[in-house]
Amino acid sequence: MDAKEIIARRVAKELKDGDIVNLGIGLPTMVANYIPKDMDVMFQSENGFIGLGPVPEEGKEDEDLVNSGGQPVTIVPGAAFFDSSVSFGIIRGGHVDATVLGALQVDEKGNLANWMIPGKMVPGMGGAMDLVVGAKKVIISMTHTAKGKHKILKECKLPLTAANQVDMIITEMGVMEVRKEGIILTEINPEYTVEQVQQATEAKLIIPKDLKQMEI
Amino acid sequence: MDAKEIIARRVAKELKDGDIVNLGIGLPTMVANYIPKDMDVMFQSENGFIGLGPVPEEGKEDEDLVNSGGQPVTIVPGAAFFDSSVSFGIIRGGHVDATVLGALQVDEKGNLANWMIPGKMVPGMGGAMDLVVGAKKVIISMTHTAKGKHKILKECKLPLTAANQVDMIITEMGVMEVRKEGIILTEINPEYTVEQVQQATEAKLIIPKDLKQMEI
Amino acid sequence: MINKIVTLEEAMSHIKDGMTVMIGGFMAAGTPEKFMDALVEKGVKNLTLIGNDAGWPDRGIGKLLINKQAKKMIASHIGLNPEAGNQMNAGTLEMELVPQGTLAERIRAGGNGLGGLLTPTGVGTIVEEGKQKIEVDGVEYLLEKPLKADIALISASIADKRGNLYFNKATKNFNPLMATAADIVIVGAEKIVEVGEIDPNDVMTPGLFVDYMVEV
Amino acid sequence: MINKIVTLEEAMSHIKDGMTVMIGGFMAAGTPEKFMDALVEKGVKNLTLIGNDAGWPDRGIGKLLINKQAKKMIASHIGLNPEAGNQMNAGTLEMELVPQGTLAERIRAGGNGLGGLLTPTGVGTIVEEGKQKIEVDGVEYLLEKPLKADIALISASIADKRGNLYFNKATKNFNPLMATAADIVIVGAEKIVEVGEIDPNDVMTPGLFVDYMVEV
Repeated sequence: MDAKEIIARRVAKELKDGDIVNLGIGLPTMVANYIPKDMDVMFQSENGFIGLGPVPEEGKEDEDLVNSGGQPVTIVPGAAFFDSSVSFGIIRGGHVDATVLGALQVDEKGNLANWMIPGKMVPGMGGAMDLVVGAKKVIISMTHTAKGKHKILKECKLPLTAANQVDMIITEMGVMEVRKEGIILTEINPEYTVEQVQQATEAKLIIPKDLKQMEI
Repeated sequence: MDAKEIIARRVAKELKDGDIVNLGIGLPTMVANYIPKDMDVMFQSENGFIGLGPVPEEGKEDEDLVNSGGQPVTIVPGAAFFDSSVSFGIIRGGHVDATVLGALQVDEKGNLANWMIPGKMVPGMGGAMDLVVGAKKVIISMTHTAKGKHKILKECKLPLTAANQVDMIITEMGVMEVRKEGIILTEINPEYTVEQVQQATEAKLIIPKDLKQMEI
Repeated sequence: MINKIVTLEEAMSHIKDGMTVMIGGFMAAGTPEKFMDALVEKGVKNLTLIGNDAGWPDRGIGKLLINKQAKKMIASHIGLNPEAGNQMNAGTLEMELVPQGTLAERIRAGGNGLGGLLTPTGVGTIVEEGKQKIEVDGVEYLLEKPLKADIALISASIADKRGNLYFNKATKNFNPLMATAADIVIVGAEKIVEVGEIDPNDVMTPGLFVDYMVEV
Repeated sequence: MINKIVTLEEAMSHIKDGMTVMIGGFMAAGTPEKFMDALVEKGVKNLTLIGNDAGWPDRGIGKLLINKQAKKMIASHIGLNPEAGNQMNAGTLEMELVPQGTLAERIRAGGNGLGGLLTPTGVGTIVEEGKQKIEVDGVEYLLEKPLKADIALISASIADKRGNLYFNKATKNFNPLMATAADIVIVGAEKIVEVGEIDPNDVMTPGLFVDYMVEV
């Protein structure tokens, strides 16, 4: 199982029956593949609907039905379309149970940076700032490091997407919760030692007595 | 022709082809009866639609279709329903060309009082405050005095509905425009003299050289 | 899929003494009348009611006032139910009168996670008392704060089993706004249909906002 | 009834050098593509464009950027059209990046006559630079100002001859919001039908907002 699949499988376990979930572009999108069939999770697409379904078969694309990346998608029964102000009313108003997003950097205060690298990448924040502020639970899903460089830091260096909003970080190495006292490693992938995870993390990890094996 | 009919007929002449108009309850409602058949005026009902039509025949009332006074009404072809935030977005956003409202008092600064008499009548302002602030043209239609008491004053004494928003006052005695310099009597009902109109008005009326006869 | 359909009794069991309750409708059109009757029977007391108006003495929100179940009311218009004014003047009912458009926006802001909004409505009137005035680009506005509630009691013409709602004609009014702004949203639906029977384009309130439904 | 249906040329004649133009759509879904082509051909310059995104290099708003017709852009996401970032970095295109939910609310506020709104989105990030921070009940919010435009170019799936609009699936997005917020609103409609063919319950943008329509 590669890193991305490990992460997506573990994130899926955080979702509950009846949840309204917004998945960011990229790795987070994979989470949808691992939701148990008997569990009712509705995915929101911030460009204007709830009830995002799988990618359409080739030749069955509908140009009026795309996701927030502009890619053809489908809807599931019970879906509903709305305009952008309603869509972000849902997000900002706390009606999204969980959002799953990638990160460039995240820190022990729960700060997140995932929208720009000054002088390099300036794609714009899109809906990320609203999602991180508004969703009840913010789950960062990402590979633990970027080409060996730390991404889980004492303090984000890149421009923030939002301050103090991250609840949980899930990587191929383990599961971390961001609390007042810092980042707690609650689960560890048995392929790694605590020392290895700490070495891959700039922030000082708090290791609880009941550290669990990562459920995948 | 009684006073109310004179007023309603003259107000109707202020409306133009293509106008979106909101009529207050009472006398203003009568204005709809005097719109020329070939003129396209759409009436907004602030409880949530555009395209207000006449009162339904007896027995054809629809409890889902009432006006802002809770009375059964009909709609015309091309009508559209919306929620209260859209309804007042239309009003506050300047998309209503004219609103026609009654008044308890109106003054030479364009202040209007039409929603409460302290200690007596406190019905609430309903949509009046938004209408007076938002409509492009605010037309006050009312009998010139109330049982001999002045209603067009130097300064309103009752709690205001809005400050400096009234554009025009139409009574059975004449037509008045509220401008920076004061209230100008632009048209007079030939049944009255200028002196009679001034006597029925607390505010000092400005009488232009080209004072016209009131078109009814 | 979680079953949201409950009995009238189950639905009403969530409403306790002292709660803040939003009630949809406009002069009883679009008000969940069966819920009004059930609350009168249940006799919960000291409610803070938020609604457009005080209904009629024998219809809509008015029934709860007649039965003296409210300690406070936030509304835009109470003129058609004399009981509201009487209790207000007697000092037994605290009354907060809010311009209708401002009431709609405050509820919308509550549901959409906004901290407030700036409106020109009410400037220069007693509505501005106790409120912060903020100048934006040379124009003065009132800062109006969001409204939320413990419970929203709304009505829908059609609901599907997921809670997607459709409102007929002028029954829309405050219902879709209140559906976003309460901890528990209870719908009195005239008809409950299978998922998919409401076109996803025509859903007026997405099911994610709805907690419980009663077919009435 | 005033005829709002015009030729593509007549419609585009309203757009002049230096104007502020809102363009509906989300990654080109719901963008009036024929209007983009016509504007490229017409060659108007120095536009300020307001849209969710910069489209693709060959689709949506992107075409106008590639043809260097904008001096400024207000958008939430520009990452899928590298030309936008290039012009921004070269200093030839002024770029105001706005969180998507804030962009939607600012446009809505512009159309609804609000002086602004308070949002938690962007607090603690560079988005707060130059903005007033206002505390409401102990929470900090950014005061975001309304957005308006000279022209809105929007698309609709169905329009009736009065200008009532219906948007299919995810093409709704920013279109109904922009329809409220510009001096002149021009609709590219896939289909124009007789008045009455869109159910008054299902109208998504009332015709009162629409000035001109082109069947595209």
